[in-house]
Amino acid sequence: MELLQFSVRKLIAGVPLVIGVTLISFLLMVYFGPDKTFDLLGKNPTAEQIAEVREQLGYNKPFLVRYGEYVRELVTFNFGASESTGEPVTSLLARTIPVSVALALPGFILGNLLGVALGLLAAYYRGGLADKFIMGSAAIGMSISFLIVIIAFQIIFSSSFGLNLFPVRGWDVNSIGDYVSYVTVPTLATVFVALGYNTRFYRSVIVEEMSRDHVRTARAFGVPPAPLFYKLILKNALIPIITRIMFSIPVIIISGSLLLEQYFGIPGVGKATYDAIVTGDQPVLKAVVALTAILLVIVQLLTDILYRAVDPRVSLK
Amino acid sequence: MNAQPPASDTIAAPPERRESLWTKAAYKFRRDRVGVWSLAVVLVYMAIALGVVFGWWATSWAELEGGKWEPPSAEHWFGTNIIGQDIFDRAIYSTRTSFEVGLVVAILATALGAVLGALAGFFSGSWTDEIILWFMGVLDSIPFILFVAAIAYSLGDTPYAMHVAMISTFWITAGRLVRGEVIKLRGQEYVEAAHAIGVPELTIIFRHVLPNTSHILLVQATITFVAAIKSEVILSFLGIGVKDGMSWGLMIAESTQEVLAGFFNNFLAASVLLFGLVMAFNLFSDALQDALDPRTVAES
Amino acid sequence: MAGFSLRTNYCVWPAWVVLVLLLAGCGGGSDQPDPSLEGLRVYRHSTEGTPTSLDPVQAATKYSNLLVINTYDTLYSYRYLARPYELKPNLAASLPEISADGLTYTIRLRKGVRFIDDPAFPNAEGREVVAKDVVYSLQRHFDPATRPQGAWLWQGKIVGIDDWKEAGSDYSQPVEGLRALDSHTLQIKLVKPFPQLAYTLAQGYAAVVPREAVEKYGREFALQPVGSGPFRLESFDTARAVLVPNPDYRWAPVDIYAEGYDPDTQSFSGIEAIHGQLPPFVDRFELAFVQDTSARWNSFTKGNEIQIASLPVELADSVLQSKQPVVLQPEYAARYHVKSDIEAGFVYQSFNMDFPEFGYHPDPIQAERNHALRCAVVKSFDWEARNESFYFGLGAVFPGIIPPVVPEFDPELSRDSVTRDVAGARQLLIDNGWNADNLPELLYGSTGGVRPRQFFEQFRAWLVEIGYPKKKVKLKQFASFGDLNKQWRESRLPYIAVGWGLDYPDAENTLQLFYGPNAAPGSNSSNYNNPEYNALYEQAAVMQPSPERTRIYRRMNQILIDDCVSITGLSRTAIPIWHREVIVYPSSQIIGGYYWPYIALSDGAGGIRQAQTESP
Amino acid sequence: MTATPLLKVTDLAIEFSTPQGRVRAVDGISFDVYENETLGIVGESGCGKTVTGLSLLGLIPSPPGRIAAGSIELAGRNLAKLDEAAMREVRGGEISMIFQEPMTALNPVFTVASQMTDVIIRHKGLTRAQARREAIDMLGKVGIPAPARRLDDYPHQMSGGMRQRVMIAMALACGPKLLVADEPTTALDVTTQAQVIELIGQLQREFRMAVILITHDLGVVAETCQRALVMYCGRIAEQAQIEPLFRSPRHPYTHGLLDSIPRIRDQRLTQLPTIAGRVPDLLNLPPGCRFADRCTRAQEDCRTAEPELTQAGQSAFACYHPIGHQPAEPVA
Repeated sequence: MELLQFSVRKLIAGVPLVIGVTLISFLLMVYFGPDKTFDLLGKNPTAEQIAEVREQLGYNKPFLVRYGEYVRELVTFNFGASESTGEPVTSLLARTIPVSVALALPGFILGNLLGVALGLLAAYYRGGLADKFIMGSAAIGMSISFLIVIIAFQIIFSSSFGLNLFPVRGWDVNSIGDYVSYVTVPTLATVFVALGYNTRFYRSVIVEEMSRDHVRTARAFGVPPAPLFYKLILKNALIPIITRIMFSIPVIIISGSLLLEQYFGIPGVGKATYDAIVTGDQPVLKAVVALTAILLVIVQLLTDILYRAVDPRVSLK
Repeated sequence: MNAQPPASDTIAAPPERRESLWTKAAYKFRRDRVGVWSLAVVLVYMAIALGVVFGWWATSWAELEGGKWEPPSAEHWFGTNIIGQDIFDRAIYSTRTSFEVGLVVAILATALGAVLGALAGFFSGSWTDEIILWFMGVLDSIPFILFVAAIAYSLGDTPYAMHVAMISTFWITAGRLVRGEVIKLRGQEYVEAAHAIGVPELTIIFRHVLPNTSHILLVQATITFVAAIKSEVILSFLGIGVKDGMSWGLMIAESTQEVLAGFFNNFLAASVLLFGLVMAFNLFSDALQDALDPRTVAES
Repeated sequence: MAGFSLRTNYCVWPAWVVLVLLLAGCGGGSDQPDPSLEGLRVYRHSTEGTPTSLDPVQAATKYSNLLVINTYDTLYSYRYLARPYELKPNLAASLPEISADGLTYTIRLRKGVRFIDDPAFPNAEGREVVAKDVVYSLQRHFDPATRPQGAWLWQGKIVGIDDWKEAGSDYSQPVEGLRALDSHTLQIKLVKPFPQLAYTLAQGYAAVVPREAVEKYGREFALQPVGSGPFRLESFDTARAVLVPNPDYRWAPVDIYAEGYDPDTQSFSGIEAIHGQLPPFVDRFELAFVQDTSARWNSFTKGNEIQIASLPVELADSVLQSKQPVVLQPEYAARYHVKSDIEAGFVYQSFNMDFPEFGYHPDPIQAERNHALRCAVVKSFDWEARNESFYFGLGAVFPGIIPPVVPEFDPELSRDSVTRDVAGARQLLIDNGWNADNLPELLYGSTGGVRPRQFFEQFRAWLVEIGYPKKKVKLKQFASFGDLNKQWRESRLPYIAVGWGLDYPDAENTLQLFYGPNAAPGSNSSNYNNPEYNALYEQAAVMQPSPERTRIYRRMNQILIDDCVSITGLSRTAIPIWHREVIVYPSSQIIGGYYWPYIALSDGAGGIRQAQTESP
Repeated sequence: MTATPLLKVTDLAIEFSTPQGRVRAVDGISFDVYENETLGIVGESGCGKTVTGLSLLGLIPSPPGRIAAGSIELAGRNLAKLDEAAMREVRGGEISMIFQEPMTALNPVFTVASQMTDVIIRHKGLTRAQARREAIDMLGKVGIPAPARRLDDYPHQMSGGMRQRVMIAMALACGPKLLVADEPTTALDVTTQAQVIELIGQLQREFRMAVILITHDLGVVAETCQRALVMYCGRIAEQAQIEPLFRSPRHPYTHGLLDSIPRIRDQRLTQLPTIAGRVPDLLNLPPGCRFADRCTRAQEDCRTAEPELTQAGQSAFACYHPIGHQPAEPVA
């Protein structure tokens, strides 16, 4: 009951955020976005045809009317069909989001698991050689551009100039084997780039928690290292970790890995959204923005509930 | 490091520990070998960039000086590109672009973050704070690359679209940090004293409180600088970055079509220089952070 | 005070375990073939662009057009192997019967052609294609609700069609000039002669669609072709499309000689193997849309991915042994075939005559100076260098706007307008009082991306060499082609760099680019408006091909050259390269997309791979 | 007081390595603690008293710290030589420690029950249910009302005083021989301070254990301890029974400390005397007496050689020119 009340309150409190996100995005992407008119006209249009298309696209209506229509679409979650392809937006999202999630998830999980493991080792051997090596590598990893990593990895792993182990591009997934073969190189690239950041993050979180007074207390009462680490310290470290992971969720779902999708030709939502921005495909943009805002509110709610589960000091009131 | 708080009038002097923070930091920084070396590298890059600004070198980056894809030679150290431009000149010229992007974005984003963060922090709990927090939350919520793309496209052909896009997202971190710090500082005696004798609130904020967050701002600016340089590369690759001139991102974008043919000159020139600058700046930023962090005194 | 060690190791062993497991796991992936495709003859195609809409009325791009003409039927198509391109009947039973005045076309349809089975039809069974479908399909271009893009082809040309649109595009109302005389006879009446009409009926725009499907699927019709073409679409997204042969298509044994086979130039491809064989020769046709050149090449060279690509210009020197003719290096020749494919179209750059800085000026003296300025820019342009840098040096540079692929091309025309002359350009500027201070700012508009920027930088460097200040030559890149297109259509850029793909092999299609009434928002982005030229265009447009018409075309071409409106031009050469196991003679032109049904896979012994059910 | 001490610390030196070099935070101190006795360790912050306390439980942060020399004998066993596993048995079992900050010293995300029973189970080998009963019992002993109910509270649901009581209950749950209390009252308000001090005293008598009370508050020392060490800069400045220490301090530093305590009977509001100057940098210790620079009695000899801790009368002190006239003689 408390949880339900809390959820309702939190969702209501999310309304300003939804309004803000949709308003700003609408303004930028839709209202001031690229003009779709001339994509929909042939090589030799007449002024009349131009006027017809503009009318159809709603460019002639005032801002508030258009935003109002958007809000109505938002409430019913009915955004119509893509202006470029005619595909209903809902089916476009249903088609592309799973691909993006499937693409991003392994890298995300591996990146974080490895980050925790390396962060733990670095924290454990703090000041020692292992720490210096791990953190030095992290600094190097953080300094290499994602773009360079993608280009290099594609050549190394996928091309006939390199190991030629994986498909160069595409996403033709019918089985686990297909999935593994398509997802490996993008995952390696993601992990490579994310690892530096993750390791630093987890190391600092763990070091921070290790230096707490209550850890000293626990040691003063003879708690052995294993329960100390995996029970006492980790549970405290969960708050920043939860925050980091939860707030990555909307990004994974919505923007996916645009660069990866672009470079590896993977039909995910990141590329679909980017294409929509580039071509001014209003219905797709509206839907993606709305979805982002709603996801955010839900994620914030879930995060708070998780905080509560982990930290008794957090109240749902 | 002369970012010390400006000398203030007698009434509400900032606490003395600030002075010692900066001198201590300078002391600690000088002892950090990695930090000093990385700063040296950054300064070398900066000198290169300044040289470009003053027209001492890389002036002929746009000229067609040779044939298509000439290999490295005494005349063209990194060879030439597809239309016969000197890759070395272009890579050097791009240093300037990077610094320009990095500095503009770092300074303006940090400044914006400082001002809005200070306002929000000082008036925390009020409507001002609520609105600024809301704004931060909203901007934070839109996926970065899509947001930047949207700004870049909606500003169309403006040469500074990319800068605007980055500034409008990067200020948020600085803003949040400053807000937190100002909330802490607000409770301090010298602020209350200033209040008590009727110093106007804006004067308190900008003359007495904000300068005391300068160590945070400095570190944040270096982090933003790196982020801006790295983002420039990706945005330029996507075609929404640098509009006028040349940059490492554009060179890498150019190289994606060449590497498979074995023309690595563009790719190597740009990525090595980029890596060097980012790495040096990252290490410099770390060292700076350590030096300015009072908790790291006893650390090895 | 923070650091402490826990002295014993075992609390970090889980971290080590995670590390080791993950690193071990990373090595495990492998490339496995899809078992469900076992035994199927799969052909993997690639294009460098992604089609957006598959609705014929929106088949504006080469990529949309390719899919449309292969999933739908058009009345006419082009012979597979004939060069120059030759029209042949497709859905139509024969070439059109044209009345003596050239105004009435009677076209008889093939009997027994059926749309593919689809839920849109009663009992989900495809029905026969009839003349009314053709009428309906063309009418759709005059119905704004369908967002058509091809109306300009027939606008003002078919009797009554514009009025029909004016009256609200009511399909129940007849159009006088577009009628089904009976179930298999179509009659088109023209306002004035339009000799290119039959060509337009070979375009994807004119593909025949069933009204039931359009009405059933609404907007989604653009994703779900329901046609009577050789293929049916199995799946389609932004990364790829999968097609399978339409079993009910009128497949007939291939007669390569009837398709225009030329043993001298085409036998290398092994195309003779399909002679007399009954298509379809593949069971599954996978089409990948790969924008990125290097990704495309990587995928191509892997062996088990895409089987055809265009050779990246960057690789020409390492892959080709010779360029003229194109011959592969031995190690590539063992695996691939290659051909040189000159573009049915060309690239050119043009001044926008609307801008008084460069174009028309009320003051005749200034107008003359502008003319000199334009001519100086024309002289500064180094077509050979452009060709060498970006088109393997294989592009065909030609003066004017009549490209080599059309019959009206004049190989004898003076090449002065495409020959670089820096000294002449400088002199011209000096003679007409132009100097670094008074030269106007030149804004070069282009789309985003690397190539357009390289084009610009090269162009700027040339202008600098004739004395143009570097700062006055500026690049303005636009987010999308739509945005750039908008600038052209609204006449907002002083200088345009553009390419034109021929809709049909007739120079009329390029000459209309400078016809005054086609000015912005029309296709005449230069906003050139010369009464003499306009009159000649109007005269030639209604003429059937003849030496007289060719003479007029060439006269118009000369006018354009003399006026220095455009810096033109170059027909690019693409080099399609494909795996040897594929038997094909590809064309990457918009009018060349009819070769897909003939693609076959080699059995490695001079024959073609047969379907598994037929060969044990 | 028995003849053999419970805890015998001999020549203990604790070093920290810093980027600037090695620092001796504690430099050769020796002291004994007897059963049933309360020993105070007094000094300014940074004098090494907390580090001394931590070293008894082997809790010196390492790296950078380590025990450089000396021995810590608890009932005849040298703790400095024990390995980590054996040391864990000592911690919370034979020696317990309570800390300064009750707000942060307890783990915020676990209940008091969880934290207490874990300790009891570990050291006494009881079942969870038995441990729980034991914990309730202990909470009752430290004066927490309705202990059975409060046991399942989280630390943040308790006041600072209550938390410190919980800490004490945890510390005493396994019947340690020695309790190290590091500034147990500093973070508490005055009323609570008195209660906690009284509680420690009362429990010490009940459990007959030894207590080391580390504090900078001489008042607390006077009230609770039988004996006290005054530390300065990693060294013992003076060591004595409470009565002589307060009545006639011999070391000028002890004198200065005592002088800086406000006295209620002084009605006039005068500025309290403070000890002028700063504690010397451990990295750059002066050659002679570490207090010399701040000492009003310092003479030439004070700046050349460091004075040894010497027994004179009821006190032991390290000073060439002590207050009072007793002749100095070396400690036995």
